[in-house]
Amino acid sequence: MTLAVADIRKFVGEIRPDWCPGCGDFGVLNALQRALAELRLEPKDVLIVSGIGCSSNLPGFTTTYGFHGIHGRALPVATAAKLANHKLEVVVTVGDGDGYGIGMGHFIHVMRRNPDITMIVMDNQIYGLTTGQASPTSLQGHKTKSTPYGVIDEPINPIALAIAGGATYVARGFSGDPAHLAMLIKNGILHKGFALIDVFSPCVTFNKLNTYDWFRQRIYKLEETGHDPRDIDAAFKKAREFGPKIPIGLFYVTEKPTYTEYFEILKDKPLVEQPMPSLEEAKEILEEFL
Amino acid sequence: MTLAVADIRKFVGEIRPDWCPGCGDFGVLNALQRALAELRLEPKDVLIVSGIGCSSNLPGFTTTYGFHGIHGRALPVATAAKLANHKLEVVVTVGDGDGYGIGMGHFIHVMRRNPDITMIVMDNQIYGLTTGQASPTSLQGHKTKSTPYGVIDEPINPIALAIAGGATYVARGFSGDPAHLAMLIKNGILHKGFALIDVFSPCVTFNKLNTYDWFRQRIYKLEETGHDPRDIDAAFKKAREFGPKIPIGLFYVTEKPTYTEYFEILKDKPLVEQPMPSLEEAKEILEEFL
Amino acid sequence: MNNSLALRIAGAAGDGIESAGEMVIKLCSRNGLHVFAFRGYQSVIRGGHVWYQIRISNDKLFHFGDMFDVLITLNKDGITEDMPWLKEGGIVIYDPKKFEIRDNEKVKKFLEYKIPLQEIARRFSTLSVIQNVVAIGAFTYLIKLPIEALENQIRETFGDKSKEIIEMNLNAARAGYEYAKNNLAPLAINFDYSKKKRLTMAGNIALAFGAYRAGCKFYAAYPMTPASSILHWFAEHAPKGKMLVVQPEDEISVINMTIGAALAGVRAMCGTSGGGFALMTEAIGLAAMTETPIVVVESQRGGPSTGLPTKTEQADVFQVLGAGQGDFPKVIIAPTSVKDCYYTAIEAFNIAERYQLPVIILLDLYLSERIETLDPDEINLDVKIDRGWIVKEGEIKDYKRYMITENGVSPRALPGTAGYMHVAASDEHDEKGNLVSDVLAGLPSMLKIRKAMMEKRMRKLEYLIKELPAPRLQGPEDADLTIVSWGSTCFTVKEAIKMLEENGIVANSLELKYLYPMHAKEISEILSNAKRTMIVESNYTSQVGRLIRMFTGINIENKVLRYDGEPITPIDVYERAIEVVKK
Amino acid sequence: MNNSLALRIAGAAGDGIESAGEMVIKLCSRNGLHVFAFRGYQSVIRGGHVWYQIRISNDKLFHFGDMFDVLITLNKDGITEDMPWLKEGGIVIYDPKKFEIRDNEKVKKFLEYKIPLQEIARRFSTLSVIQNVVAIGAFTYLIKLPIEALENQIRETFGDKSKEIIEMNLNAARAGYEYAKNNLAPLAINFDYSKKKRLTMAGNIALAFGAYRAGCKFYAAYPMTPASSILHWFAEHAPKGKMLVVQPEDEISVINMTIGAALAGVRAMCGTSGGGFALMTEAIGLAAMTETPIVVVESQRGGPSTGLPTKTEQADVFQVLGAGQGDFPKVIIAPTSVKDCYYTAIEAFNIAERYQLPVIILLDLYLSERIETLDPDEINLDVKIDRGWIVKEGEIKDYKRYMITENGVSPRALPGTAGYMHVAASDEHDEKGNLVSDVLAGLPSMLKIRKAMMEKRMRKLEYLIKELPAPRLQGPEDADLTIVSWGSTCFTVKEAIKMLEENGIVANSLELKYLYPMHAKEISEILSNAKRTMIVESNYTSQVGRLIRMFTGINIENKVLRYDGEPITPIDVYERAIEVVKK
Ligand SMILES: Cc1ncc(C[n+]2csc(CCOP(=O)(O)OP(=O)(O)O)c2C)c(N)n1
Ligand SMILES: Cc1ncc(C[n+]2csc(CCOP(=O)(O)OP(=O)(O)O)c2C)c(N)n1
Ligand code: SF4
Ligand code: SF4
Ligand SMILES: [Mg+2]
Ligand SMILES: [Mg+2]
Repeated sequence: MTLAVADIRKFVGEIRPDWCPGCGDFGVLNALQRALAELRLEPKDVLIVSGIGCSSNLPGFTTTYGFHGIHGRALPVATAAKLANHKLEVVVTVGDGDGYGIGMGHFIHVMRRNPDITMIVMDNQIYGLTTGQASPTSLQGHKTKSTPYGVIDEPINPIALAIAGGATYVARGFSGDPAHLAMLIKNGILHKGFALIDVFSPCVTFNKLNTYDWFRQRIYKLEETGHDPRDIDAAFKKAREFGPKIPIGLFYVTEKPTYTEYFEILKDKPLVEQPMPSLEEAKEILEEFL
Repeated sequence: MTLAVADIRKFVGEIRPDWCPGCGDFGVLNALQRALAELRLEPKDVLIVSGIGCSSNLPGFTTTYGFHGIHGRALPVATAAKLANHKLEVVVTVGDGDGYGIGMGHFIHVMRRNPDITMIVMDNQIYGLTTGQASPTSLQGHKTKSTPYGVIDEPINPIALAIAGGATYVARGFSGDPAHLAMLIKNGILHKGFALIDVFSPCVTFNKLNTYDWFRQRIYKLEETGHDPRDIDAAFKKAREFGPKIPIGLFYVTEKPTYTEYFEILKDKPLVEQPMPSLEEAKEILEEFL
Repeated sequence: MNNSLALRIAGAAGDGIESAGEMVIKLCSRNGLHVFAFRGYQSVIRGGHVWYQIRISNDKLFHFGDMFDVLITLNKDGITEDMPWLKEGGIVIYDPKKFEIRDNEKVKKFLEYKIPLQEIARRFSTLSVIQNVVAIGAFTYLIKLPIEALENQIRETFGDKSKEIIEMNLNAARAGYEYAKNNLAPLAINFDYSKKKRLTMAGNIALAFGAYRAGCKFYAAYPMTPASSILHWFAEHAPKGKMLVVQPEDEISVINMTIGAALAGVRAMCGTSGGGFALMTEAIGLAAMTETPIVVVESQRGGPSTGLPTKTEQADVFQVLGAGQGDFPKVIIAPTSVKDCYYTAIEAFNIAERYQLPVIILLDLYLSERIETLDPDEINLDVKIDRGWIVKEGEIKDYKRYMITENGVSPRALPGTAGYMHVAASDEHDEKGNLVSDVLAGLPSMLKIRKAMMEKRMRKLEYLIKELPAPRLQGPEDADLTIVSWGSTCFTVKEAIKMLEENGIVANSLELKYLYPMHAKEISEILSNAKRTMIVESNYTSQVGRLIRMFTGINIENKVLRYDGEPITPIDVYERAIEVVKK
Repeated sequence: MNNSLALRIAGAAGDGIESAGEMVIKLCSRNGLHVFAFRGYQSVIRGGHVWYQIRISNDKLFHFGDMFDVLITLNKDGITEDMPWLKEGGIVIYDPKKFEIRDNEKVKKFLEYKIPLQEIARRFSTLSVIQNVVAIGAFTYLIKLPIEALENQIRETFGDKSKEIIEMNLNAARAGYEYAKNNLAPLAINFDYSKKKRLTMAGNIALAFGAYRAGCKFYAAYPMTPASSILHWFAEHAPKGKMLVVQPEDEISVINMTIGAALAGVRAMCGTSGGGFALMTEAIGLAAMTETPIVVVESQRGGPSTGLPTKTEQADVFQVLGAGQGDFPKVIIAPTSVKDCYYTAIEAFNIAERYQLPVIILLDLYLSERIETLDPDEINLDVKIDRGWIVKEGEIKDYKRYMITENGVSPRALPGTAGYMHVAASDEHDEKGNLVSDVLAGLPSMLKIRKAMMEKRMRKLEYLIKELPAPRLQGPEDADLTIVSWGSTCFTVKEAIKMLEENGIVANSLELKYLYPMHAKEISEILSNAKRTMIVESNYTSQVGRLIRMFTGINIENKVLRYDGEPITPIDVYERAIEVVKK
């Protein structure tokens, strides 16, 4: 697709990102802006919902509508905003602590509902904004401010959990490869249903272990293997690969009705456009109390 | 194993369970009492931690130590109690709403830590105590008080999530088969690490869909097939079987260090038995501020 | 001849006491009587002892009755447990074949109306709940209603059931009626059945209906007694009312979903009880900071912690007042009656959207679940909807989401509207919504912005309080005693004041509905002028008493506090009032 | 000749301002001076403007200084942003090669001490942070310390680093020292370097150390500014201190884990800030209801919601007061100084275990992060540990976990103890711990039990308040003005009172530490006798002012409130006090 610089500019906000120079989140922001531009969306029709963390500052650096909520709660806000106005393109941008730590309950439960939203997790395996404590994806043994003798807990596996949780689009990107990432995001947005894109997005300040180089030495693209993203068992196998080789790309995709589609009254028009009840309708219900 | 009635009695409390006649939770209580008796445990050494729900009343009907906490929070309480005194045998007994709804975040995260506790979920696919709303495991289409036109959300799959989440012992029982269930619980307690036992425990009052009969028509035992519980891929396949045939038994088992084992200071003795710091030790640390 | 009567039906959980009660309520309300009803039950599904107390009258009622005149009991527990509240000389209806009342159990005088309920019921069905219908048949005779009235009621109630079921119930009812006619004397009452039908509503349902009427399009809740019936009502009425109802994984999700829906532009509400509300507190601050209008219902029950889940209490005032870190505007309203629940819901949405902040409606189990009758014209459907300042495309230049204004309210743009894109942020931000917490916090220019934004937000309450109707003293100004009450207890006080009056003591009443912001000046004036003051509330520490003192400095020294889980009764108030006045 | 001086070091986040500040602090404290230091930073990792202000004196200090005497700035922002607080005639140390100060920027008189920091630093390293060391070298000369003092300090600080690094720093320091010696005049100060070393501690760390000293064995936290440094301290010291430290998935897990650990018998604590505490409120009630002793630290920051994460505020009083539904006993203590943090931690554990309830320690960012010097003997390590009534095997017959006692405290049995098995339940229960919420709630006998249990629990506060030292007025009784302060602001008021005194105005001070339960009688007496009253707190609504009025009826009319995120300064208090006294 040819894309004029102006198209991307449309999504570049006035505020300069305040991330540390070299932070992985720059790549994610660029990839997202690019994906939105490629999809020819209008900023007014996009709502980006985030939580709290370095990564969650992202909405402030775009030109769309945004909601910068509280730590861990982006998914419920986004799910309901989508239900209330399904004409909006709703994107969630959060960190690994936000999405997989405090937000874990919502993460698992959102997948049951399959709302047509795209969740991008800037997974830097650390708590960035709080200056470097272990996160749910920190590797065992990693020495951080809160684990000076090394992390004990096994990291969670977001890809495996998403597959087990019923997500309909499960992918992983790398912010060091924004073109590939933009492709994953774009397809995630196009995907009808809940899309998870976990992104290796290095924290150059607090995570000295999982650096750009660390990833470059390990990652390979699923697209370049014979992986069939419709095969859930194959996807689950690939999801567990996290060692000398780490796959990125699309792990799993399937189709299911989206949350919006389940609600009869939304067939007609978005909830926000539905009229207030008329006097007659109200009277009819009031009769029930007689 | 021969077991005198007296052995089981040892775990039968003074308070008669207040469950509805026929409630599945009776079978779970019996199976648990039996398992504890078979393991020749002393009531004083057992701590049963629950949340809120019909099922969570269970600790009150035994003779052990118990903690009847708040809705959804049994796992953190149990994890820390075990850390503080790992001589205790810690069992968690909760409902599907408690364990997989509001408690989902803790459920996923406890598995990363692999504490040596046993979690029994009385899964009746309904909110019993609040008089019959849909639960996270209610089947799609199920008409309940909160879903008079049928459940929309896809049920969560606790077995698949536990496998993806890193649990080291993942089983499912049926309260209509207490002997089999007692065996699963006993092995779960014996298992070194976190054991999940999801139990089909019919709510005879509010769930008229998933009845004893419904289950009897569908369940079969994994032990009676060639299933290898050490094969994670096979386990994940079996976990997704939930239709005309539904497997019960041990899905998956593996070994990993338990949470307690990670802490050097617990090698010596339980935390609760460790002495207060001496004046000398405190002085040494105070020096750091000079 | 009385024109008022209190009936209690008692039995075991699972005996169908609730539906029996509902049938009596409808029978009376549809025949022009006033009803006030309340239920006692436990946090257990089967086996507890439950009761339904229904007071019936020609006149408006304010309480379900300190004591009852008639007891229908399906089991022996009704004798041992309910006897304390039977009036001296009252009537006990029971089945002598099921149990007998021993002499030592006759702790007071009462008449025994023996009916072989079981025997009669068995003629029509093996279902034990049919006994209730037999008893109601008898009761219909006793209150001098024609059997047709009950027949109609049964046809309505079982409208969607099979013909056989309807017939079975009709026959049981008729048999009960006949038995009473042949064996028992009708009650000494003088009910006027000529009035038109009245509405019956529980507080929760009136509130739900009010929210619907206000255009609420989104309701989210996680089940929790005593708020669950709001969820059930919404779930049931969602398709008809063009509303969405969701039951997410926990209360944190509930309130954040509510915020998400409101952000996108629909009127959105959620409901819970104290424990669930505790989980929502962080997001109350989020709504206030992002200036997203939401309505949150908290129906209080017996605490602390899980406490007494099926019992009433008014002890969450400080929880809702203190909900969320920091200083920010929120509104707390405690409706005072079932009717008021309806209007409060509408008002809450108007306030929430006009001032773009969270409004908390504080109920308790007693108000949520009690049933009152209303005249149909007491529920005005033609209400004012004020959605506040929502900007349309092109309406405004130089759009600033958090523009500083006189009353603190800024133009709200809904996502999807061209030209007004912005980020609604929980961090401190400038007028445009850009964060000042990040790069700028602490710099001299930003200290000013921070201050201005805090003041802008807090100004909302100053303007709002001026708009809210100030509380006024009810009753004679120079009364011997001024009784303060709030929320569910207001009606109880009304009844107590009547009792006092009948005994020559003049009391007036200050009913509080708006707890925060509070009408400090007006309340202060009223209380300063009172001869004696007394506050009535269902908690241990006199929470609203503390609140009043906090905002007025006035200590209401006399208190009627109850914290055993049962609603305060007019007698409780009456007796204490006498003491206070006489001392 | 002054014996006190305030220095501010300013620069961009990432410039190493924090470690530079720490080096100056240690340099002074280890040479016998008193230090009081505070840091300004933002919720961003790089790029914000940060500063460290360090006040140094021969005498005990109570504030980091309204204004500073010397500014070392590494970039131009230090001129534009920090100038307002430079004293008239102060000194600005900067590198003229990096930027110049234009005439129009000289908004007040000051001396320029130009040092080619960058040029000197480059002689030793390409790392820009070495400039700080050069500057500190110069500063060492300016305050008339021998270079050896700084050399020792550098060796300590970089003790675990390579020889080259140590040498590099030493050389940079010496070069800075030499440059100053050759080009600049030392400051007009008269520091006494003969005193012995002093301890330096931040409030959070003093508290953590106190908890350790009290035998805290379990600390749980989810990272949150400004509480995180407690977590870091515990994590670091866990093996040495034989403690377990966990960082679970969220604050709900944090507090429930704390309860679990306490249940099993260890002293357990958790910590967070306002947003995290909001998530803990439900479990505060759980701890109270199950009577499990826990200590919870809440360090307040700028709210509401995410607000100003790196700025200070004291606006969570009502959040902690209202935490959890229902009426139940909890304790809120706000330590008033760094030293007090140490003792408060110990006291909190003793109260928690003696009374078997949750104790909340309320800090704020200003107290959590500010650094004070203490004389080593101010930290008494030989403290009393009172674990309350924990029953040993065989000690008691007819064991009842929730036995009703005079002071409300019941015998606590730890799981694992033979003979005392029971269930600790969040539902209302009888003395044995059996639920009364289920089958029995509402029955006459159970109403009594419920009442007794409520009263038993609430009695704890009545007994506790009698044990807690009542607040006493500090200063002359007949002062013109009584200033009330609490927590972190107490020291600020001390300093303001000195300033007032110097200007002939006599003020005395009421410092509050125990917020709940409150010493209502004593406070009431003090305030009633005051000529004029004024309260000082960092929030919008005067939360503790409200609290005092709630419990005493007394309205403190004059207020110094600040809610822009910066700590209240002595000047703020002084100026308002003058107004109040003169009006
Ligand atoms: C309830 C609550 N707890 C804790 C915090 C403090 N906090 C802010 S950001 C953050 C974690 C950031 O980590 P992550 O989500 O991975 O984002 P990153 O900064 O790494 O992009 C935490 C714990 C908070 N804001 N709210
Ligand atoms: C925070 C909170 N929310 C809601 C409730 C109300 N509540 C009590 S039990 C329960 C669900 C019970 O369902 P489940 O966990 O499946 O247990 P069951 O009764 O079916 O055994 C709920 C929602 C509560 N006690 N606390
Ligand atoms: S701290 Fe880490 S995550 Fe945060 S902005 Fe800097 S590099 Fe990015
Ligand atoms: S309601 Fe259901 S789950 Fe609860 S006790 Fe009865 S049968 Fe069991
Ligand atoms: Mg992160
Ligand atoms: Mg259930």
